[in-house]
Amino acid sequence: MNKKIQRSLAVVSAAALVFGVAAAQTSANAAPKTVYIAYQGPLSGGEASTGTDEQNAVKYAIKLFNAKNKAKYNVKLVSVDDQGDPAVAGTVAPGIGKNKAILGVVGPAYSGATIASLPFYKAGGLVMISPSATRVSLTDSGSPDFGGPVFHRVVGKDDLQGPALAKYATQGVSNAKVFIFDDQSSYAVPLAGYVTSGLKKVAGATVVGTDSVPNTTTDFSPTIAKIATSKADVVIYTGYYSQAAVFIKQLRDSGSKAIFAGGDGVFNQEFPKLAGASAEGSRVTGVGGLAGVSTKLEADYKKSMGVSSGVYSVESLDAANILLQGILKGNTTRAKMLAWVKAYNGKSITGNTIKFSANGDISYGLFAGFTTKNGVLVNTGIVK
Amino acid sequence: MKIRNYWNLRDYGANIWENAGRPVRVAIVLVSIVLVGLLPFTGGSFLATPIASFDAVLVYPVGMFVLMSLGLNIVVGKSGMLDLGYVAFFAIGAYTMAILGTTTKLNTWEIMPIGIAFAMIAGVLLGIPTLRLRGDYLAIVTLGFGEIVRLVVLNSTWSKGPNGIANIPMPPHIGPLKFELENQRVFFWVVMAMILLTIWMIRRLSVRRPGRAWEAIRQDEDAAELMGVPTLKYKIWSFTLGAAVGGAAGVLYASKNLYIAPEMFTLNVSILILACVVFGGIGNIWGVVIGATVLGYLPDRIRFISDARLLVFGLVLVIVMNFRPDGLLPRKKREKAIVKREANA
Amino acid sequence: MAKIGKTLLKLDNVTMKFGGVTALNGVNLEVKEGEILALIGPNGAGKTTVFNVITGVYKQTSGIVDFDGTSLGNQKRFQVTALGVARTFQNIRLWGDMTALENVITATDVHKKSGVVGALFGLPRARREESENRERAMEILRFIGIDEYSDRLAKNLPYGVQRRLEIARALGTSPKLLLLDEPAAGFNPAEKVELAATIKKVRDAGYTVLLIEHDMSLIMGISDRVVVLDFGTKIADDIPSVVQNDPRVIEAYLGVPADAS
Amino acid sequence: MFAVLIDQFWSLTIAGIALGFIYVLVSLGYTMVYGVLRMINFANSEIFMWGTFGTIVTSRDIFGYTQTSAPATGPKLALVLLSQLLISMAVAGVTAIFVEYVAYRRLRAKGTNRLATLISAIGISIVLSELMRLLTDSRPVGSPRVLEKIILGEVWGANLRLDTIITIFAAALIYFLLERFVKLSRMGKAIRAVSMNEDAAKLMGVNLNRVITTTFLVGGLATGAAGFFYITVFEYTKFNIGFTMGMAAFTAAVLGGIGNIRGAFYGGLFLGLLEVYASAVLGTQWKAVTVFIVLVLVLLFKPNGLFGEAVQTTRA
Repeated sequence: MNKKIQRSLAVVSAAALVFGVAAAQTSANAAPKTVYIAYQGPLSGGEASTGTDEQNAVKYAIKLFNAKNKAKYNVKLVSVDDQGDPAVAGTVAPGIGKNKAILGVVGPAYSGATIASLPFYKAGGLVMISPSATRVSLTDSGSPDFGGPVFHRVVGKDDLQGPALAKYATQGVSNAKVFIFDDQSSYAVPLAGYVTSGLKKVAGATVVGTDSVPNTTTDFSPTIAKIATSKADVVIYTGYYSQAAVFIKQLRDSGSKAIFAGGDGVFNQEFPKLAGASAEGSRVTGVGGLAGVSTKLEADYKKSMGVSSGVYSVESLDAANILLQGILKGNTTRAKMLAWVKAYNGKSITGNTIKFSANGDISYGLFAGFTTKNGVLVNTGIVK
Repeated sequence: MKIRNYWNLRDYGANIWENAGRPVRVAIVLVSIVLVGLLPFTGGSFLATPIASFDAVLVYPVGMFVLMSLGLNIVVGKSGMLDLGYVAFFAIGAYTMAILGTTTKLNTWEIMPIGIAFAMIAGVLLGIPTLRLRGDYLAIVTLGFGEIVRLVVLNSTWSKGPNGIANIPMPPHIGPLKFELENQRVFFWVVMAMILLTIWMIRRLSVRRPGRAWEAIRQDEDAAELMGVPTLKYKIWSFTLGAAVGGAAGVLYASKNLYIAPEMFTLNVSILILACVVFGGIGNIWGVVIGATVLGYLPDRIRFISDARLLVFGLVLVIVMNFRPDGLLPRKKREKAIVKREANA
Repeated sequence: MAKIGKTLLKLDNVTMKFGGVTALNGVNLEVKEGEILALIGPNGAGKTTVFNVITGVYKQTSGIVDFDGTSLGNQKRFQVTALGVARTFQNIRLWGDMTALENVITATDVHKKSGVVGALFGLPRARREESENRERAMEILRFIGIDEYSDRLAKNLPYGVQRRLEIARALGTSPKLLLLDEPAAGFNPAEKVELAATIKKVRDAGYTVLLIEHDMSLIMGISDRVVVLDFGTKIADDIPSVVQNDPRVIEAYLGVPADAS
Repeated sequence: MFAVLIDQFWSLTIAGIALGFIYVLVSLGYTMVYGVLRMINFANSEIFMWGTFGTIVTSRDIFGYTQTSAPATGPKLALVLLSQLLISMAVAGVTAIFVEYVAYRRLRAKGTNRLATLISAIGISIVLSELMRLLTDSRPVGSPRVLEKIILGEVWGANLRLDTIITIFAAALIYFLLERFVKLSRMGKAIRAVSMNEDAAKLMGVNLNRVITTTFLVGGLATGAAGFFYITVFEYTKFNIGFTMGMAAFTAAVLGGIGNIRGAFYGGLFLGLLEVYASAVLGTQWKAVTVFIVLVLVLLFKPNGLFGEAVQTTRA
């Protein structure tokens, strides 16, 4: 195979990974050094928008890094599309786990896909930093889903968020009557459970009703009927923003004035956009987006990537940066990279200090409360 | 039509086969098995799949699809019943493995017969009330069954609901062959063995009473019943055998993927498997094998057009069906071979 | 001529209604062992309905169908066949993608005991039955005179052979009573003569035949007895020569009273 | 368990009927094609999805409505709604004809097996949905509010909302017009003739291709209208909404007796009500299970659906 073909294949890094890696190794003497990190998440299929948003943030981080360290390193991104589906993850993960050229993974985006990928990454000693897999069991060393030592996340897990959401949703409501429902997904059902247990610690709050609604639902009238019967004054939904937008419109159109609250699945500026005026006053817990961190950064992002930042962009940037800093420090083997991440002590772009616990959880994991005002989710500060 | 014969692989293959003596046939079979068995070692060639590792792709989707398509082919191809809920049996097998594998000391091979039995029982239970229905009505009822199985698993606590079940044990080694995470070639060989077993089963049944009964049912169910074929009984058998293969595939899959969740068992799987059957050539074992191989392999091979992958998949389905409606390798037409043989004699 | 024996099939006051339409109205019919009974009547008289009631395709609205001491009222269709009633179809309904031989073998399976398990594991009984069936089916094809077509797909056979294969397939179930639904439809005179010989041969081999046919000369040549249906009612039941001259029969066929002309 | 049902009975019923009418219109897309071809138009769900986008594009891009703009009033409201309806129907109609041309025509001319056609239709529905996914970047699309959802009044404790009322009456009207069309027009009669006996219809000089194209068109128009009502009520769409709707509408068609226009009507309404009642009583997670169990029971006792023609399955 001649050099030219090698190079052109390497450019299409995702497509020609196998050959590309060969090329990188044969031309090792040539500076700058090419290294690979991967992003894993849904890049096609029904959940693709989440993955695309996250991957864009990772790409942005790499772009900045490559521009800055042109002389030393050329970091390439391997896009690993698992469609957010554990079945697909089980097919792609063995290849990634085996491919020693990949030093670390940002992702997987979803907890189910993470669990399916774990055995292969554990076997390959491949470090993972997920921007959005929040399932508690992933960092619970007693659980079969436990991801240690390779799994890390820069996002707060569900059992931190659940109580925060419970608190924030019921703020200023005395003797709150709460209706909780989820979208049957592996994200929403456990979160609903942690919200329920979190509510026990909120004085006077009671759960007056629950429902579990398939995530393809658009007609929420039965749920709304239940809410009306239960006379709830707070409604908490633990699913995702698109469903939440459909629901909140129908809830308001039915004449209900109950407070609506959601978790980080709902935390997305698309939510007020989709729901319009009905979203006003909705309470959402999450961790601030890129624009919330710095408008300048957001503007640069948009200029560089051509699109606005989306969901989990801060987390994805942080995760990518941890790996990139590791590369800069010369941790160009998997073992070194894993050790680097485990010992990492640095700053998030939000200014918080990132450190991982022994089980891979982020040190802070604080959730901010957001309220929709004039069509935008506005940060009202950390929920305490 | 005449031109087609030159590149008609089926007739070409059938010719060699028909004219071969027993030793040659045995040799052909053995050589083919060995060649296919060597596939996991060709990962470095043009066959390689980007991102996903080749040996993993050979196990799932390719091998599993072939196995399940052969199972579904008993139902759809042999006896002509449109089953859109085949994934249910796959799910039952997988959950049997997952639950027993994580809660008892039984290993994969010990759970295999249990998983198959559960799938078969489900097949009978579903078959008795519904197989009186025909055509599209049967299609929608089976489709509903597939969804019900998924939803029950999703909404129940014994199955850990949407969280799924992790840490499913891998199969224990078979003699010197060890199952490894990093290299899945032993899984591939096991799938291959299961495929061969299924093919053996289908071929054996096809030329005997059950095969004739299914064939009669497929072509004219009323005539079959009036000629004394107990149609309901044979339809249930067909359904149950298909279920058994699906259940077996499910057990092995759970033991290979190590983690299963309800979201893996959606209607899409049923439709994809059905597409494999029809795409390759409904009713013809080799057609089904080729169809499932192509449709299982293609999406992973063409990852470079990453985002438009499914779009291309859809287009391929439309185009192939339009130009080869009986599939890539249609049901064999024995008469042709017979007439040819007579002409030669 | 074969000996006429006891009553094999008895329809007692059988009525069949579809919605508001009465297809059969209190039909009484007896078929005796060893005879060739022809069932005739104008189009829409209910002839095929009689076949469908006997074979269990329709459940009669009222009345009793008794076959060889068993009431056919609650039998499934394949059980009726197993009891010894087999039929052919007015519009040929062979299994086109099977060979002629396989068509007949499938029919011979009805009296065999082995099933899926036996076939799968090659149990001795299954193997024995397979070879027995094959021989028996080949024998029947020879008997009907179409054995040279045994390996051809049914759908590719000449029309006449298909009709004969239908008879062969029905014989495959070893019936006591053979129901033939217009077996000569579409035949030329020479073929009809041949068919008449075949039907006689079938009867002489010990089968009882109930026959629907339009061709009078064929019927007159081979039937022992003729039953005439008109608008679902039996209007005549006698030997051919008597029926032929029955004024009601002539009226039914010509549509006008015999003495009106 | 039944508290919600008793407490909110009329709210649920009104919502169920509105949903039911949307099902009725989509079911028509299935049932008409089935009547003529005896085949499931597997791509009908995606035709519906394209219709919903037609509706949104009209208000958003042609009339320039945004999420924050005020709802329309007066004649402008009528104009926008009507254009939305017509464009949605047009988009769906054209898509349906496209589906017929690409996925069905050639295979039908060859007279091949039904399964090949089914797979071809599955293929085209993958293409349609993936195309839309690529166009919309997999993101959900919200509809600007054109029709203000005024509460007109209250009946037995249930709110009568403008959009629900419009949906019920307009959908009923469209259903009625379609039924008249099939009953009375020349083309409609030809469609019915073909659905009863294709060969006989051919002998009578019916242009089969034209009849089939028209059937797809009419089914597509009904489905497109459903897309409009869907957007008016739910104001939301995504490239993958077709699947759920398609499943429901197809179930409705089978419940009512597929191939039979009146069956689609009763089946759709029955399903709409069944879904809301079941969700209210058992919890929404058991909705689909309930629907399928009811479907199986209905088919067991009435194999041709609740209102299916009493065709003998056996014609020996």
